[in-house]
Amino acid sequence: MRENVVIRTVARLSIPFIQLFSLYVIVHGASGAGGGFQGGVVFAASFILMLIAFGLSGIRSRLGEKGAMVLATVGLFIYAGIGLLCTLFSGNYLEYAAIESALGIPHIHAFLIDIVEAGIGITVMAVMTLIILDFADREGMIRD
Amino acid sequence: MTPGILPLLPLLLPIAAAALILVVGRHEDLRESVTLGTAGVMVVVVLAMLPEILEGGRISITLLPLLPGGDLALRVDAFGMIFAITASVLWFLNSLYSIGYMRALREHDQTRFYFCFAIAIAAAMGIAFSANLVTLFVFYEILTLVTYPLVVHAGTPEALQAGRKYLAYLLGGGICLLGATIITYTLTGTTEFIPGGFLAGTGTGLMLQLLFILYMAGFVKAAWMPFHAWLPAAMVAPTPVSAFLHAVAVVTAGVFGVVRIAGWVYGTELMAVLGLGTVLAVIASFTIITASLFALAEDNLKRRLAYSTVSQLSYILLGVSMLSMAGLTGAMVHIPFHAFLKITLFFGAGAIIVGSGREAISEMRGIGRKMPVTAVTFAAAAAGICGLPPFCALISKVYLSVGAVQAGEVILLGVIIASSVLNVAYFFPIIYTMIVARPPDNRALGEVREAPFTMLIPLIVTVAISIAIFFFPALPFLDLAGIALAEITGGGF
Amino acid sequence: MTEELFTLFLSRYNYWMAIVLMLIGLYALIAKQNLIKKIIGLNIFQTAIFLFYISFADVTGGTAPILLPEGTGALYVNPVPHVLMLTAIVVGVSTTAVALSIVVRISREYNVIDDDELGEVMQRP
Amino acid sequence: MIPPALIILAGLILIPLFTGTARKFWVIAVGTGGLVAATLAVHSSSMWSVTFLPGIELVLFSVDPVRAYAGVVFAGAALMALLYAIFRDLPAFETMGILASAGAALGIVYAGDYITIFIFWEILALASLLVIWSAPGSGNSGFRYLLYHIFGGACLLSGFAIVMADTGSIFIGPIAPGPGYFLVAIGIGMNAAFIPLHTWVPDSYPRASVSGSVALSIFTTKVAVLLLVLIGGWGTGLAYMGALMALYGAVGALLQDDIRRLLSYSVISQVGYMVAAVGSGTVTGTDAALAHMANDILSKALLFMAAGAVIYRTGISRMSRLGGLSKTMPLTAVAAVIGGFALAGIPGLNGSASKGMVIEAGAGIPYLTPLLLIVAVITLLYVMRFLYFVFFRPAPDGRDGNSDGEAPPAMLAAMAVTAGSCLLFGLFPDFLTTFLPGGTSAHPFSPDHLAESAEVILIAIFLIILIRPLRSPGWSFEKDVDRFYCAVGKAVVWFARYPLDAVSEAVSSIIGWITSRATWFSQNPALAIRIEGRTIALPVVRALWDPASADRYGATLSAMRDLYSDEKPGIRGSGYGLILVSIIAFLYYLYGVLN
Amino acid sequence: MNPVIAHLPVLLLVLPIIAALLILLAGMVNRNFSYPITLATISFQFASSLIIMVSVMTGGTIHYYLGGWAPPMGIELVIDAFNSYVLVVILAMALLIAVYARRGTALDIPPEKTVAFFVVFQLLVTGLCGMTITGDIFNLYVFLEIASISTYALVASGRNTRSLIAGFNYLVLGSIAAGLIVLGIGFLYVATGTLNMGELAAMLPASYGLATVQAAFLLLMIGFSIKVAFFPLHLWLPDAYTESPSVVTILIATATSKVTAYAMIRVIFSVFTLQYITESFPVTEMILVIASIAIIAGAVLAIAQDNLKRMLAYSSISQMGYIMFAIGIANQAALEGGLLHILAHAVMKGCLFMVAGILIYRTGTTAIRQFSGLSKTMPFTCAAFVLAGVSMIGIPPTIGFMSKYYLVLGAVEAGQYLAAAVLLIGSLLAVVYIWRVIEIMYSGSHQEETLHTGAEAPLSMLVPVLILAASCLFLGIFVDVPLAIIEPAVTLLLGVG
Repeated sequence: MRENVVIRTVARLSIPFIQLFSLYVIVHGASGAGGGFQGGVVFAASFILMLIAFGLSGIRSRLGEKGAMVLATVGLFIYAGIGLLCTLFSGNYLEYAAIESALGIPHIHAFLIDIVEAGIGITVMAVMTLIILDFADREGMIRD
Repeated sequence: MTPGILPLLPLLLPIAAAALILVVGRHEDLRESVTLGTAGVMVVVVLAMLPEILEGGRISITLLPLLPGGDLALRVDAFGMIFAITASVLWFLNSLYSIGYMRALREHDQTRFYFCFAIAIAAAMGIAFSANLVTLFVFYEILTLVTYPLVVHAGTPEALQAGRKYLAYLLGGGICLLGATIITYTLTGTTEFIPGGFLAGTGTGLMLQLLFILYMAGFVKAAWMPFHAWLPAAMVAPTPVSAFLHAVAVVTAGVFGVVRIAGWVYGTELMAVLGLGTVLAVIASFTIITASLFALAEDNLKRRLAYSTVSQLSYILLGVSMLSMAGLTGAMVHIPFHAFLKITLFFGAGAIIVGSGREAISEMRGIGRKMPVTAVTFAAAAAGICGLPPFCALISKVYLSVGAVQAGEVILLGVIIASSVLNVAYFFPIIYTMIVARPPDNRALGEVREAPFTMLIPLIVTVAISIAIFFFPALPFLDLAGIALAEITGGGF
Repeated sequence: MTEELFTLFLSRYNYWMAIVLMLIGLYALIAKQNLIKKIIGLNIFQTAIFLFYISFADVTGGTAPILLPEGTGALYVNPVPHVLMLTAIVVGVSTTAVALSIVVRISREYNVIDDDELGEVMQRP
Repeated sequence: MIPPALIILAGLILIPLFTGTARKFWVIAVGTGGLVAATLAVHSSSMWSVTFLPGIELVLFSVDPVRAYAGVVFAGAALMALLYAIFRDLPAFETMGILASAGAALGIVYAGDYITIFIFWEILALASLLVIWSAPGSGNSGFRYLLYHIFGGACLLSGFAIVMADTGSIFIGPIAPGPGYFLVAIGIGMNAAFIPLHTWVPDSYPRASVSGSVALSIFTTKVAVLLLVLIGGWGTGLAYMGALMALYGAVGALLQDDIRRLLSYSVISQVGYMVAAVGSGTVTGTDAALAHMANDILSKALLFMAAGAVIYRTGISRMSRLGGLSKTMPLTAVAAVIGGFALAGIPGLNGSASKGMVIEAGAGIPYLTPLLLIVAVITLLYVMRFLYFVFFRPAPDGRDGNSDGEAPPAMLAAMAVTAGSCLLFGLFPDFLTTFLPGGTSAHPFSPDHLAESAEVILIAIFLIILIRPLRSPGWSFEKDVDRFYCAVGKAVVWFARYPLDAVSEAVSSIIGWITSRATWFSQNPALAIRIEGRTIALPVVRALWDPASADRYGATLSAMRDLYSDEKPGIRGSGYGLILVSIIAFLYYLYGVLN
Repeated sequence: MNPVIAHLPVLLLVLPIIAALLILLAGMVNRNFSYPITLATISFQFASSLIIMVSVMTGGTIHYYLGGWAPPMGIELVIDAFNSYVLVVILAMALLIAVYARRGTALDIPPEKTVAFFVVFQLLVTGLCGMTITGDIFNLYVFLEIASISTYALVASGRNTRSLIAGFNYLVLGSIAAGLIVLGIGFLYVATGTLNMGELAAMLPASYGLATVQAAFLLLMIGFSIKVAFFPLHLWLPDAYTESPSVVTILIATATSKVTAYAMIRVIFSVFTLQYITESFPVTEMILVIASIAIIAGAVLAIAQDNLKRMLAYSSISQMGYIMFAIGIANQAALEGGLLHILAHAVMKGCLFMVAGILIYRTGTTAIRQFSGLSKTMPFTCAAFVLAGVSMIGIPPTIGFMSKYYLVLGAVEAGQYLAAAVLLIGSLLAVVYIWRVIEIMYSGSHQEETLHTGAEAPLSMLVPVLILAASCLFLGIFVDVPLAIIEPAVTLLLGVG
């Protein structure tokens, strides 16, 4: 598929939009259908497309296993950190209301939710990518 | 019913000794002196409890709450004392003996041997002093378990085979005992031994009868037929172990349990009402006769002794089955009396093995010329087992006969007559072969020599004791039996 | 009688579909020798369960359970099962991932991904 | 006041310490001590009792006229036997046995209660066993002896138990008819050689050593008689048993060739007299029994001594091979004649006195007297045979007196004492009868008694002339009912050895088979089931399908069997699991529907 | 209440997850960092579980609302006597296993995989904790799947390639089970409209008659039966136990199976109630029958094996039968026995499997017949095996006996004499398969073909083994200590509804 210009072009064109959409989905999670998981998956989908178009090296140049792993952890840290933050404000785990009441900023909990969703999204994206890479990286399944 | 720490000592001492034995295992002399010392101290401790018991008192102590229906509790009463004295005294002699034996034969794994011995005697003491069925069961199982390594000590395939049989029978029995215990608990809400029994008025008659059968199955250690096969099989063990099985603890524990059940769980009245005496009598009579016949056909000395044990144990069951004063007395005192005589016989057999390496009776012609002490003591003990004077077993025989009459079961007299003839029939040929008969030729006794000193002393002592008991039977066994009987029937002999 | 059954069937067609899917998945799991196909069957099975949840969560004419600014009591579908299924999907995905990786290793070790052949390979020491 | 039994038993414990002559002296000393103690005991009224078992008072030593009398008799007899035994170095075991049986006998004599009697009874049996086994080649008969007597002892104990339970007392007294009565009768009868419990007598006595048989002939049977007397109240049945014994024993003696066997049967017959006397139940009866006991001890011991001397010198015990010893051993011959005639009841010798008393005592009981007279005739016959063949006929095949000289002095001394007392009590029976508890007196020289004896002798002579019993020494009839007992014993042993063993073997093998099958099955249950199923189905297949496929079927089956052992349930595809799941689910569903 | 303690329940779940990620990162830096973190985390979890148990015993049941949303809206963590007990048990086991794992993994796990191994290990433990303390049935399912998925991964993670197939089969069956469980939960939700266990228990009785509830019950039953390998749905178990790395085997044999059993009991008794399974839809009889079959069949199959781990696996099937047996009897004594057996079996099986692992580690074989004379070279290991085996047989005064005693007591009190007999026979069969091994271990010393002069096991493996062996004995002697928490737990279970 090396010489397949169509795919590459289409991919180069569509990938940004896919990723943008995924970001939208993630951010929209707080107040509507959507959320970190879906967004993360969509984002990972963009990487699949990238794999098809540019091959392993194409992805690796942008996001390697180690990087993905770190991302996954970071995402989870965000999630867990926010949750524990609530407990620091003497609320229960993930009890945003506690922070809200503590800091007195209205609607901050929506913001926090977005952060959490973002964390989840990052993690999902990273993990999906890891899975893809893992399976893709077998003896000559996909070559560029 | 005075509380006291004293009953705990006979349990703790051997366990501590066992630990010590493991520690000092390498140094033989140290190890064996530990064993002997503990045994001596134990005898003292047990006898120290005797006076209070003889005054009709009891010593009791509760160790820890174990299970519903039975804390781990000890209670020393007259009947338990009978067993305890027998076991402790015989353990002392047996350790002395086994030192000689094991050294003479250069046995392997002696540390393990002495270790298991110590634990086993602790378990036996626990059985003797157990205050309720659960405690009894616990120690009963422990006894089974720690005697297993002794049985398979040789480690040969046939030893292992015998060990399997041993475990199969005894653990199977233990499980029946467990079931019986639990059923008893669900029926009555307690398993505490109460003189005169506590089962009366609970459950249907049929149920109690079945329960009793379950108990009998549980006390398969009493080696009643047809569940006796483990005992002759266990003869592959070294002779001190056989002595231990047959005299000191194991089978003794079995019959002890039966008497306990009869007197302290069911109570004689209930047994009589349920007709359990008859059941027991049938079992016992069958065992006595059949086992004697087996013994008659056996040529291996130790196996013949084993069968004789089987039949002698059923004497005790027979005494229980009579449910009469004299019968129960006979049963209770026959436990120690038989123990003393039988251990002498096994000591003798072991001495013969050590001295001549022979186990088949037919090979022992004229052996007494080379090992007179062994032969004479053996002959004496054999005569004693047959119930001849001047040996203690005669007393229990008298009691059993009277008991049979008191129970109105003249037929049992027939059993006693037949069995005493059979006893003579399978014991006196041994005596003849060993002492009277001439050796087949002069070189036949070439390598035979008298057993070492440490083995002869126990022989002589046990014979002396059994003669002494004949002349002074009251102290302590008959008195203890009298107290125990007064306990369970509310009247003396 | 028959039309009662028929109406029963029609009125509950979503459940029947779920069940049919489930059975298809089971069939694949049992009958197919190819491990990958087994995994696919597993996924079908799980999907059937998702469908089942979603369908019983549905309310005819209900809208997505979103808080509109002018909070008129609109008719929602029940959101909870959707949330649950979201999680269930995650679980399914990770299960699939693990399954696939195992299969990949199997194929690396034995060069077969067929159950029966695998059995024979096993029997060989 | 020391019980004689105690002295003797104490004495025997020290036997091993002495050797050689010292031992002889010690033994004689002990015997004398016993006798002295017994004589002292006659007038003592003291009583030894110990609390043996809790609540049971055992009377070890109590004196009444009967006991005093019997005690002296047994103690004297014991001394006699010991005297006879010291002609050689005393073997430890045998001597201990003799002393022990003497002690046990004396113990029974003075015992006041059943339990003591039982204990000494068993000791007596053991002691006799010791005596018998001390002689070479006596193993089996000694063993039989013990078996009989243990049986008897057990019966005695059981009987005593019943009596004690019935009467509530352990003291000796008449026994009410019932199981107790019969058990005690069997127990005593075993020792007293009731027919048919008598077989141990001819079985064991001849096999003991010469001195041993003397001792044996004294104690066991006579003690039984004494016990019969002490218990008393037996009823006439006993009298007829006595008559039967007398007759049987006499006939048996007539048929013997071995001299000691002959004497053994004569023991049975004489004990029969005593039993008959006891059975008559009167005071005279008891007196007669006791008197005859003493006299028979004397005469029988004398005869055994003589026989022993003969055997000791010649080494032969069969009349058919003996003869003419009157020349080489005249003194022994004299002793034998005295003893024989005493036994036969020739007036002037002690036998006639007491025998007369017995016959008088038996007069009250129908048919008893004639029977006893017939027995007397037969007795005379076999005594004649004995004397003639052993001493007076010309030795067979010319071997004139095949012995090297007279009996050793110790033997002679013992025989002299015995023979002397035979004569003494024969000529002056009052010496004996004064001691009898009932005070009955014997009058052997009264006319009718003399006539009686005379006709007995005449009939005997007549018979001797008629049927010539003295012609042929040789017939020996040694079969007795004990063949039956031995057969029973052998049967028991055989049963224990073969059928019983076979049964137990079978049981264990069945158990083993079951366990092995179970283990086999558990190795791979699934495959095992398939194999079993195919095995069952195989015949059907053979029947229905064509041979080829049937063979294939069988082949697969055998193949399965072959690879069964190493075939392990390996890893299975998940499909099976799922199928199972579905099945179980369906079953659950059914269960749910059913509920 | 002290804030930290107040939040302990959630910390119990969250911190380990973070720790898992830490392990991952640290592992990326240096492989050797991963183990200490694991150990630290698990010991933290263990400590907190102890604290929780104490506070439960003193302060009663703990409720923790995630996100402050009270049920039915939000998810809640509920810790009562029952699951605090289970929590302590599994975390104690996990701790010991973690200690053991340091050397234990060396043989099975390729070095480059150790990091991943410990991550998944950590996740598994966390999932189990979550299953234990959650009060929301769907959440229970989620944690169950977390645990299961990590288990699949672990089973397949060994060098031994057979473990792959074992893992795959386990995965398929497990996922099907999970699917059934989800379905059951869905039915429950349909019937009641809530997922909180407490509320379910409160609302279900109204609709006991419904076929929906019945279907839900059956689906849950089947699902959990597969998960706990309840005969005859155990097919995945022997292979999984046999082929997977020793450490994994120990973990799933002790922790996983126990927690799934806990979940089953929890669902049966706290969601559905005693009244339901005895009256509205009497299944106890059936459970009892199947449990009895399981006890016997498992033991019989165990007798047949000559591979030690496989033998132990089948014995686990038999032993899980004991716990099911308790459910089938469903009275105070029996349930106490069952709960006690959860502890007992964890301890005994843990010890036995650890010994098996040591033997593999030293001798490289699991073939029983090759253990002859090992008692000479590794006395402590063999002694531990004997002690645990004796406890498995149920010889007093070991813990195994105590649980058996209660079970039989319960059966007899319920009048189920036959079942009691089955239980006892089961322990006889246990004698057979345990003793075979002991015999070979101790007897062989005279035949010359004793192998492996290998020395005693390394300390880090030996210590946990000895601790477990000792606790077999001491927990038995001082059985009233665990009973102190078990009794309230059982009253709780039986008291509900």
